Amino acid sequence: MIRKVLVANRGEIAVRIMRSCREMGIRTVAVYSEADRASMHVRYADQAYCIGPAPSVESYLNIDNIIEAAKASNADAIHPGYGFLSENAEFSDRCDREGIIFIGPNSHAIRMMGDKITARKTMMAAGVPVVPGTVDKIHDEEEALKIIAEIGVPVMIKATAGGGGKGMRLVKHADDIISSLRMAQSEARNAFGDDSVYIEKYIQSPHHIEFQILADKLGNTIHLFERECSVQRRHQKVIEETPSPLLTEAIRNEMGQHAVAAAKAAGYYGAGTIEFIVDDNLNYYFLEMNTRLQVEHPITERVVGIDLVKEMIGIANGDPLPYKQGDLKQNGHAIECRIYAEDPDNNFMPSPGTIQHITEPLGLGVRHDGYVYEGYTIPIHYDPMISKLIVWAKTRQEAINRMSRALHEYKITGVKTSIRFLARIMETPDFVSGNYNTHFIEKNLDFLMQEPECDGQCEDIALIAAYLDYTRKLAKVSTNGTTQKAVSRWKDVR
Amino acid sequence: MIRKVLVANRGEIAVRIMRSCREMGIRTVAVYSEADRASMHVRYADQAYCIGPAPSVESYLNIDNIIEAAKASNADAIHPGYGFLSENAEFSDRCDREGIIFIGPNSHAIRMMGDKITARKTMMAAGVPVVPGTVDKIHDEEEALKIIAEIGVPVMIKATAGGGGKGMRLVKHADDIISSLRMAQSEARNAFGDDSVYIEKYIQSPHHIEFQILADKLGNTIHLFERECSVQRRHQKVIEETPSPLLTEAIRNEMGQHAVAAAKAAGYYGAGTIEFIVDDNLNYYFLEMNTRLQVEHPITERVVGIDLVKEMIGIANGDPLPYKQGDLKQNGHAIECRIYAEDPDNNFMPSPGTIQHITEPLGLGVRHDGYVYEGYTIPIHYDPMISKLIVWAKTRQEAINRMSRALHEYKITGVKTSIRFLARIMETPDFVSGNYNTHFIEKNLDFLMQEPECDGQCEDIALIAAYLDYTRKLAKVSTNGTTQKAVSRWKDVR
Amino acid sequence: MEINIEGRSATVDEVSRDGNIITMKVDNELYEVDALRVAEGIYSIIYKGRSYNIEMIADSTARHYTVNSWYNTYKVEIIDAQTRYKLSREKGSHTDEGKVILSPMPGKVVKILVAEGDQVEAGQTLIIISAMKMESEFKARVSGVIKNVSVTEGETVDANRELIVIE
Amino acid sequence: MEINIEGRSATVDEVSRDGNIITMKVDNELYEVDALRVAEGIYSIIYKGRSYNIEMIADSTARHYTVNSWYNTYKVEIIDAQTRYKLSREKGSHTDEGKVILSPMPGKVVKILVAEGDQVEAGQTLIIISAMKMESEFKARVSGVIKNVSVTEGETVDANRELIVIE
Repeated sequence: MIRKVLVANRGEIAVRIMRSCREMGIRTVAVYSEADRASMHVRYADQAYCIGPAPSVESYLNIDNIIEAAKASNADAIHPGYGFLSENAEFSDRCDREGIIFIGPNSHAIRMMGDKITARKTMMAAGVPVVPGTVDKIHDEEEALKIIAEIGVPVMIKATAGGGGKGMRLVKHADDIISSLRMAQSEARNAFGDDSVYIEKYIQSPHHIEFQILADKLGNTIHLFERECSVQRRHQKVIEETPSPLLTEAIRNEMGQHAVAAAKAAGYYGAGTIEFIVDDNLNYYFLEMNTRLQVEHPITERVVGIDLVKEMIGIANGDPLPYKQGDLKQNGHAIECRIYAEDPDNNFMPSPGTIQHITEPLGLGVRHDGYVYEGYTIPIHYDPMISKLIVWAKTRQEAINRMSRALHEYKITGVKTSIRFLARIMETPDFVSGNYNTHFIEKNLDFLMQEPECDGQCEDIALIAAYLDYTRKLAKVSTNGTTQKAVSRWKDVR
Repeated sequence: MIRKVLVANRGEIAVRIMRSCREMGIRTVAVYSEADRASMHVRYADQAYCIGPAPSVESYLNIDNIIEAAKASNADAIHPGYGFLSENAEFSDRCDREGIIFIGPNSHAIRMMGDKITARKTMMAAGVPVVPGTVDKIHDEEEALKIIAEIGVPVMIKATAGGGGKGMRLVKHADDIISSLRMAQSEARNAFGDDSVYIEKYIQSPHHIEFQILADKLGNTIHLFERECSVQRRHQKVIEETPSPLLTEAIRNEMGQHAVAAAKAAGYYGAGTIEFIVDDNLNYYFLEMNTRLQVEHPITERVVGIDLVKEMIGIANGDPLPYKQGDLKQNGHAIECRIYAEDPDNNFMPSPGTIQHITEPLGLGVRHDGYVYEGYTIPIHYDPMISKLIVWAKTRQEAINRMSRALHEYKITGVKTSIRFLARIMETPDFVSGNYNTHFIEKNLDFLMQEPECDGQCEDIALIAAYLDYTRKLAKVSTNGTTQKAVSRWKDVR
Repeated sequence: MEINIEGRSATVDEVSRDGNIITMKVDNELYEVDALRVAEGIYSIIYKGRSYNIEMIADSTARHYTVNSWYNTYKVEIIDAQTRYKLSREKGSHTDEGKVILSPMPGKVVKILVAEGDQVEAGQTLIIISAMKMESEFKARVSGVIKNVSVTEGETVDANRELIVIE
Repeated sequence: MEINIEGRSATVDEVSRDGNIITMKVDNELYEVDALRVAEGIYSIIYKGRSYNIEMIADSTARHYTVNSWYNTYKVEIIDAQTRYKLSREKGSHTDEGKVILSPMPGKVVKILVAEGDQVEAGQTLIIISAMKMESEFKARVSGVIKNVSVTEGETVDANRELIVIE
């Protein structure tokens, strides 16, 4: 029976996990790096231990120090959150050896799913569709022709030693197979000194859709439907929603059953995610399994009405899942936006700094999972995510309108954020119509970066505000008395 | 078609209404008194008009000034919120005459339900149960005996001219009728110079349970289930929840049907509430109808999944209700706590002042509807409600745990609030078991006011914090240099 | 410094300070705490691995606090030298004997029921103040003669404003 | 005061001020606005019944802002006399000619690829800064010789810190 949980993480996810612990009457232990003394998770916890200097490798990835804090605080379980040690099999093993419950899967499942080839083979054996193609290198042109005849064009020929697009060839017509193969091999030989290549089905208009699963230690596994995660920038998710506007009910059920089969094949328990790549014709293929809680888990919580962290703790306790597949349904629509400290106008450069002011969006259908507060300095050492804004509404269109409203309410000064960029996505026709894939941002970049139209008056009001703020700043720093007195006498509300 | 709404209100409800307008693409107009220039609703709106000095009668109750602002801003509708002019028939009429849509019922329904005797007679005609007894004075002892024989003891004999408990007698046994009647009459004559009395069934262990209804202009009326509002202090609601822990499914359906009948009998359209008084045996009686949006409407929104303000605007537009009774169900459990600027340790004395710091509760299942911000001064002129905290969970017990968690997260400095008092209610056995009525606070006052147990260490930490804050304050105000320098050099995080 | 907490009187002194690490002595107990002020009135204190997020709500006077931690609430009163001096001066005058009626909150004077020179009895209502739609009656705690009425009807008053003095 | 907004250069002057009521002249247009600073960087401005809740996000320098209203976002740059003077001084030195590499954000120096005295070509990567798990390469905008390397590998730098100077 878990009575005290050490959360081996920081930021919003550490606070989010502690919230569920509090509701369960479970005491919480924070660990923090020297850069995080003032961070919210330290303030939120019942106990707090410093585990090393700012760099993650010396603190949040330092297994010895974390185990030491768990022992000092008498924590009987550790929740790893996401990132850091959450998919580290060695850490899971170490917890086992130390007699501390790891709130997550066993190390065997982590290892199996962490290795791309093992994962693929396990899935094939379980009847879960994988991206058609070879995993090992192909041996000759005959084999290539045969494989491509089986899986059909278009395909990608990729260098086994590959990376950076070198030794990679897209084959659209069967006629081009041999020439493309030779060019890929030649390029691979030149680039890597190894002409091994393999062949993979090329997915046009790919959608990234994942299924949330929960499995207990008694062999019960359920899925909690999908999350559509195709709005990405440089392979980083930006916006997620559920239900996916792409899936039909039939495909949803089919994929859900495959997701359950995938988890069972891995001997999995805990919360996990099966990622699929889906094309416009609703062909879907297993991509990988994430053996942890995902950043975007709240949209599933909102639509299915289940607290995933509480379920993870229940599973770690050895309890049977309190729900059967038939008990679950998707109710309404949820969208999540990830708010980053970054500057969209300057190539999304990170923008660490001190939060001067924050107005958080509130009201009906809005959930805001954050950790920063006024006066808090966002450290340079960790992820730039400030918070996650989650909205729910009865329909997808209402959810989009609500997200727009919430993003406009959300005001942070002191650091630059992606808030306005996200608000623009909510107005993008391809997003509004639900007609998008992982190329969405790239395809709509002009629209996303375009400055909105504006009349002269509101521009002039902005100029006036700039004048007022700047003269106020000058008056504050002025020590030589040359600044006009009127400014400093100006009555502030606060 | 409503395109611009003037919100004739202030505080959290004005902001809440504007949120839904924003989501519908409707422009908003704020009106504000001179004391409210810095208030959030003014900042939130697209337009803002000052309508007079601080006292409500000169501003928020000033019909002429509000109509003038509506005309100046070209608003085509007015939402009155709750309180102020929301149940003012004259205001509804005036809007009609001026060609402005009043987002609420017509004046006829407001008048009919505003008069206690007319409302009672209308309900009796519609077959809705009312508290048994007489409305008019009784004429002689024979009549009294006959009436009490019909409705059964216990009854209350009340002075028609009454008030303050004078001329009021509780009759528990039939034997006492005549003596009690005479004493009540004598007391009434002495106190008011009028010995008229009437007789009403005395409800032991009364529960205050209300039903939300929605009715369109085309004659469709539905109910959105009940709200349990029995946690009251001096007839002011403190906490509301839905579903009520008292009702059975059968009684719920029956009361819902009566609520719909009540609204139909009043020729009602818009959002409204039918209040019932319910005894421990689940006998229920119509109490009154509130012809407006209620403070506690969010718990219904959360459990039924419907935005009531949007529905009110749709109804005002003349649209048919998009839901039928059969479409609605109660999903999970919601609780609302009203956060007041008041001092529970000092007889709940109001505590206006300036907000120094606010940490709002966030996370899964939490909705927070407020309007104050750091640096905002809560005026002395209006209601002391700071915000409403609404939580949802799958079960009542989880909702209570979540509310406890959220209340503990909620930190306001600068003014005193009822937050800790509310947190204590969440721990009160009678509340946790759902076994309470309108006497709850009175009955549990000792428990509610009791100081929690504490070890010496956490007391000492509180002493240390007090020392640090006080010496810091001294250092700040010190101008004669006698305060030790170490204090001012102490490094703050912000 | 002397500080009262829920009826207990404690001596609280600072022994040493190094950045956020502060050593304090509370009565005879030594505490080495890691203390940060994270916002106005909000302190994060870590002591022996326990994390306290403390919220200080100033009362009507600077030396009275309501102190909230996650699990507890305390009433705290600072009794420092300066305060003790002020207290003794106040004792010398009339405050603690109930002869001065102060407004416990900001509000508006609705009605004044007495005039200078009136004889009043303990328990008699002297003045009505309204704030946030609630009217509060203030009664004489002692019998005497009204020496001074410091406010007028309709006036807006701050917290701790002197309203009426009884002699 | 001269202020640039989205490429437009405007003259903004204060005509008069009475409490929150401020009369401003923007180019040739007069505006009587009701302006309040409600929080750090947040202004509430009411003009002719329109309510603007304006959010000012300071850029890396004090005179650059991102200004957000409900419906719009602007880039704003202040060009006051003081700034103009500073600008002219900076012009006289090297900043605007791309010879000084400044850190656009706080971060950590991961790698320095050049040393003092090295000949570098425009476009050549000079230094790599990491912040928030993202590494950014900074390239020479002009060709020249490295005059100064102001930081060392592993060092933490603030925004606008001089990193490398090219001559």
